[in-house]
Amino acid sequence: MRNVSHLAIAALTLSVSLAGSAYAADPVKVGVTVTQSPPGSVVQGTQVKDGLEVAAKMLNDQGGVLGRPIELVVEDTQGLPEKARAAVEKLITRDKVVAIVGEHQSSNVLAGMEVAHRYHVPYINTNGWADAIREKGYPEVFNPNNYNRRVAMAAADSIKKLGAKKVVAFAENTDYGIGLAKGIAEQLKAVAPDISYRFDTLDRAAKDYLPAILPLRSDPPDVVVDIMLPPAAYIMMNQVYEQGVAPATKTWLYDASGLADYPDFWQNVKEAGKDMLVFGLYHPKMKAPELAKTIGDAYTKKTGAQPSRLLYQAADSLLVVADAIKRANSTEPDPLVKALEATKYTGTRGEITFSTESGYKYHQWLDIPYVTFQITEIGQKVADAPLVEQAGQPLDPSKLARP
Amino acid sequence: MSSLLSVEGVTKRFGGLVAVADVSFDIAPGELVGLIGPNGSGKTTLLNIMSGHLFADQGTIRLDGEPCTGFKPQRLARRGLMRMFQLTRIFPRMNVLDNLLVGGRALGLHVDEARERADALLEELQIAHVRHLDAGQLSGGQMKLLEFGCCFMRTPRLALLDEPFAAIHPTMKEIMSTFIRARHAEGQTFVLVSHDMPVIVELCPRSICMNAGRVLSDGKTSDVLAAPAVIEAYLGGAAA
Amino acid sequence: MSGDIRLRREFIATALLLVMLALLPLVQRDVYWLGVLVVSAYFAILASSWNLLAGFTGQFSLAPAAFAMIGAYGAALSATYYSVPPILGLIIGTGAAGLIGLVLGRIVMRLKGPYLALTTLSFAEIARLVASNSINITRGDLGLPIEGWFNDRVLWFYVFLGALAFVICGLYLLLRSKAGLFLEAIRDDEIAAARSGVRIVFWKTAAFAISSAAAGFAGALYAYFASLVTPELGLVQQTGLVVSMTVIGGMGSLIGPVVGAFLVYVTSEWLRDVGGWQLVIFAALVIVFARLFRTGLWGLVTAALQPRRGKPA
Amino acid sequence: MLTGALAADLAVNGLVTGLFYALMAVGLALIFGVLRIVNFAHGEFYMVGAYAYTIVAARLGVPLAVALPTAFLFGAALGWIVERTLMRPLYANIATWGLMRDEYAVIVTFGLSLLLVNLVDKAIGPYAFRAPALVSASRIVVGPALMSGQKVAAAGVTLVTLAFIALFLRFSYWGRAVRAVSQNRLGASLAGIDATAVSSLVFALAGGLAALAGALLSPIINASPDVGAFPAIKSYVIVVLGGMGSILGAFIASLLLGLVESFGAVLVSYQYRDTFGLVLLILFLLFRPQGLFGERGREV
Repeated sequence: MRNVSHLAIAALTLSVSLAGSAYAADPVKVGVTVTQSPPGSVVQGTQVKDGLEVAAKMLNDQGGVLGRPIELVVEDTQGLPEKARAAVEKLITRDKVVAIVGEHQSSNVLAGMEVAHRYHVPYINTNGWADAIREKGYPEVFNPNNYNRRVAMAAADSIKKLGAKKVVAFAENTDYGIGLAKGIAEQLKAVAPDISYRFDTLDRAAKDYLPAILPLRSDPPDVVVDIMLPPAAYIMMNQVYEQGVAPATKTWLYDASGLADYPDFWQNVKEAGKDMLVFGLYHPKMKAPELAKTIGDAYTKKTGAQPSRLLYQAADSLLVVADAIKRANSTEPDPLVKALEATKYTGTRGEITFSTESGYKYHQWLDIPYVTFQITEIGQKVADAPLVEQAGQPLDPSKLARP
Repeated sequence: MSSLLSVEGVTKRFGGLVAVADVSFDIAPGELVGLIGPNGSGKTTLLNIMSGHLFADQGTIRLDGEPCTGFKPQRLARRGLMRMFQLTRIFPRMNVLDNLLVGGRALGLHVDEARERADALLEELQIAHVRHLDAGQLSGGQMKLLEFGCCFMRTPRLALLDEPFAAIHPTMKEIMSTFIRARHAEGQTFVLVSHDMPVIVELCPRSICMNAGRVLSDGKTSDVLAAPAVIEAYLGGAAA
Repeated sequence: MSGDIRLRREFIATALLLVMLALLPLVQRDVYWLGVLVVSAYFAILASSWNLLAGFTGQFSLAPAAFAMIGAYGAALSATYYSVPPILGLIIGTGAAGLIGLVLGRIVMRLKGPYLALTTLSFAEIARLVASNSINITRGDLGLPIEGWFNDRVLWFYVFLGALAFVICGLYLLLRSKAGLFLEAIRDDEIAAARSGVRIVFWKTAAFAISSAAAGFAGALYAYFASLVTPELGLVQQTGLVVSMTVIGGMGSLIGPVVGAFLVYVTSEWLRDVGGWQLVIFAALVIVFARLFRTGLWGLVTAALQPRRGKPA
Repeated sequence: MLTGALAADLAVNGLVTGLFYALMAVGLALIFGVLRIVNFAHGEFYMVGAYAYTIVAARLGVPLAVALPTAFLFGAALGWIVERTLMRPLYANIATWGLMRDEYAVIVTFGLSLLLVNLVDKAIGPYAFRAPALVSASRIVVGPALMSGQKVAAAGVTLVTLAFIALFLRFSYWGRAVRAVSQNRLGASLAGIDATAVSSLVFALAGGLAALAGALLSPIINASPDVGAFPAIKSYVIVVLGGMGSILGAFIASLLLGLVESFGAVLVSYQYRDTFGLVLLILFLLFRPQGLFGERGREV
């Protein structure tokens, strides 16, 4: 059973005096930690993995970096911090990778970046939203992706625009979930102190959230906020709908986790997804650089699936590393980290730069674009979902469709 | 009073059934008392009460005049009251020697002391040749001898033997009775439960006969066996 | 052969095994494999401590992993909230596990077989659920990170090996004393043991507490090694692994659990690269051994060493 | 904060959950009654059922009406094999064993659980499978409560199955044989009942029921190798509460546990809801080992 064998690698979650830096050998090895099996989100992991492979192929077709091909070494984390931490240790000590990319769960980033920091190996956080990751201030860690504070602001503004009085959030019991739930609380206090807001922490391994949901039946809130990832999020949504809580005429369902563009979204939810408001980091109607189309097409060709935010985040993570290696003309940690800090690279979602301000802004690409859209039909493609908030503009309630 | 163990008005009920009814008797140091009676007459129940495996509903048991009713078996054992069960109880996964050592060490003998004692017993009971076998591998008779020996690792004040001779080879029976005779000569006190009348007659100067939980007769073995009530009981028992 | 001769032989064999292990770093200094050996040692301690209960006292507990987890959290929590030094953390972790073990042992005193197994299993699950759901204190499944003690992997290897040796010696001294005699007697027949004057309550509870403390010690040590403590340490599957190792190595023998632990663990790491069917294989082995060779590998070895005296299998 | 509406909701949902528990627990109780052992691989029967249903229905596209019985048969076959190969020694003379009876039972069933979990993990993979729902309706009104159609359908099947089992045990020859053996194995075999065959039957039945439970819930829980662990633990609790070996006791205890968890999660603590049952188990084993209804005492 996995939980047992994982202990072995968990054993390696310790810094070691020997083998300080991963010294390079043909080809350039880049370590990847993604979720390939439960309880973590396999769907996320697969999207990220595909995205990285697409980007790697593109780079290698263009001759790789420093004339050497890029090789991805992939480790499964099951979405478990202990395994993520172990995986990073294994990648660095055993496979001697020059950088780590791909992690898509905050808790795993927090565990894995510790190791990377100890070995002083660059760590590109592909989809860890928790502000704590930035606040650690590790020079090796870079974040070309979304961060909780930004979602919190967006969510708070939207909730305010929706004119809600009572808001309940369901957050998964992870750094991401709890962090974002608290973040929204702070933002709401700032922008709309009169809104009553509370959040329940749900175990993402559980199958039955009714005990948390049933009490809402008697007095439903105006907005239910989802701060969970699949598959737990789907179960929660279905039960929230099944109990007639949301989406309902009285109650909006606001998704703060970007659920809608998961390929298995409609396999798992039906009516439960209709009329849902989605905080989106990607929407085909967003304007994007040329590279996005190239990568997107390659991805669709490879997987048959539509492009998604994770695809682009994954691709950018690797492209940023490649770009830094080229500029540094080396794969050694120190020059690499320097080069990364100086990044000014137009990836698939815009020009990526990393702030050096401390706090949640540290090594963060501050202005990643986002939108808000509403699912108006069961089985609707994201592309067809109407935008109710353009990137950089406030949410427009007139565009909303009441359930 | 000079009695080693005294049973005073002991009564034990199981639901409706009265297994032991107001039984009283004394056992003086150095006595060898036979406890007889037809099946279901309450002998074993009484023994269980005396050895602390059962608690009496009424009455008291005294050891050296001190009440010890409600004492746990291990506590009575430490007071020198040793019990041999009718259904053999030994430690099957331990070798014969260790089986004996348990008793000795538990009752505070030093290792070497216990060893010597055990060796002596093994010789005397003629099971020295299997000393290193696991007890579980012994024959039924050997097991009985082993349990018998366990009771004498530390000279008990009083040994309660429940059917030691049941269903074993005559030679082993002989070994035990010789042992008992010898110890009795040295002043060791016994209570011996048995259906084997000849052995009782041969070994026990005094006998107590029970029936239906009551003491029918208590006295010189020959007199007890001659008592009409006793004969009646046995015939009745046989008839039933 | 007499019990204590057998025990002495097992002890010498174990000592030799540990010495051989101690020489390993001369040939293998790869951090990865040193890590594997460290975890093997961790499991060897767990298996040995569990063997004291199941193998020698006949108390079939299903909570060893839980006690390791308790030990680990004892260390991690005291380090996080009171920033105690590692040595003290070790003592706290061990003590916590031992104390809880004492209480639980006293409670389940009278339970046997399936009843004991169920009670200890439930206790283990409760402990794990509490650890993973008390998010505000333990950070739940995310795990509680603590400062590693030191980083030198070779040093860690020797620390764990030393800990294992310490536990083995302790067990040896315990078992060769009259305690060993009494525990085995209790295992075989409680009533007969009582008849012989053995203090049942005292010895059974003591065995439970000691075994729990040893497991907690291993867990606390592991906490400082892995520097991340998660409720997964207490998973029932972890107990499953401990049981497997003991059964395969040989229950009721001093060396069996140690052999089992290193064998099962190192091989499974080694097989990892070729498909990772190792756990299937070992689970199957457990059943085969329980069904056919109840004295485990060590039993087979000793049987082979002296064919004329067929030991009970 | 417990309004009438909420109470009704909790009651209905608790009872339904209890029904599912019962499907698992009854089998475990049967096994304990006949063999006096706890099957620590019971959860894996459940897991196997979930996979059997998912694969047969989703992969092979077989109609659900066929897929459900298939799952049952799968579990039954597995149970039968297990009894034949691993449980037989339990009736053999065990005096000379290096391992005693109880230890053997625990180790073997425990090992079996590890084996099955890892076998499936390797052979099929760790991914969670989604099974097709019995009915598509995602919201149905059940008295005061709302429920997903899948849940209602599963509950229906469960009720029918349990009723059938009850009748079987009550009236059929083999049913009576099972009851006879669990009351007194020796006596029963003296009366000419084939105790060994009864043991096989009971294991097959238990395996089938657990597998059916897994199949019925797989659309909700998604089959994965370790999916059995949880329901297994619940059924241990239930079997103890109901009185080890008592079937009726197990059934009532199931409903009870369902209610306790449903109400406890809202009134006492959502976080610790899964510990309630376990605490009950320990308390019962210590203070009322014969359970709510059982007459048999703890083996001391």
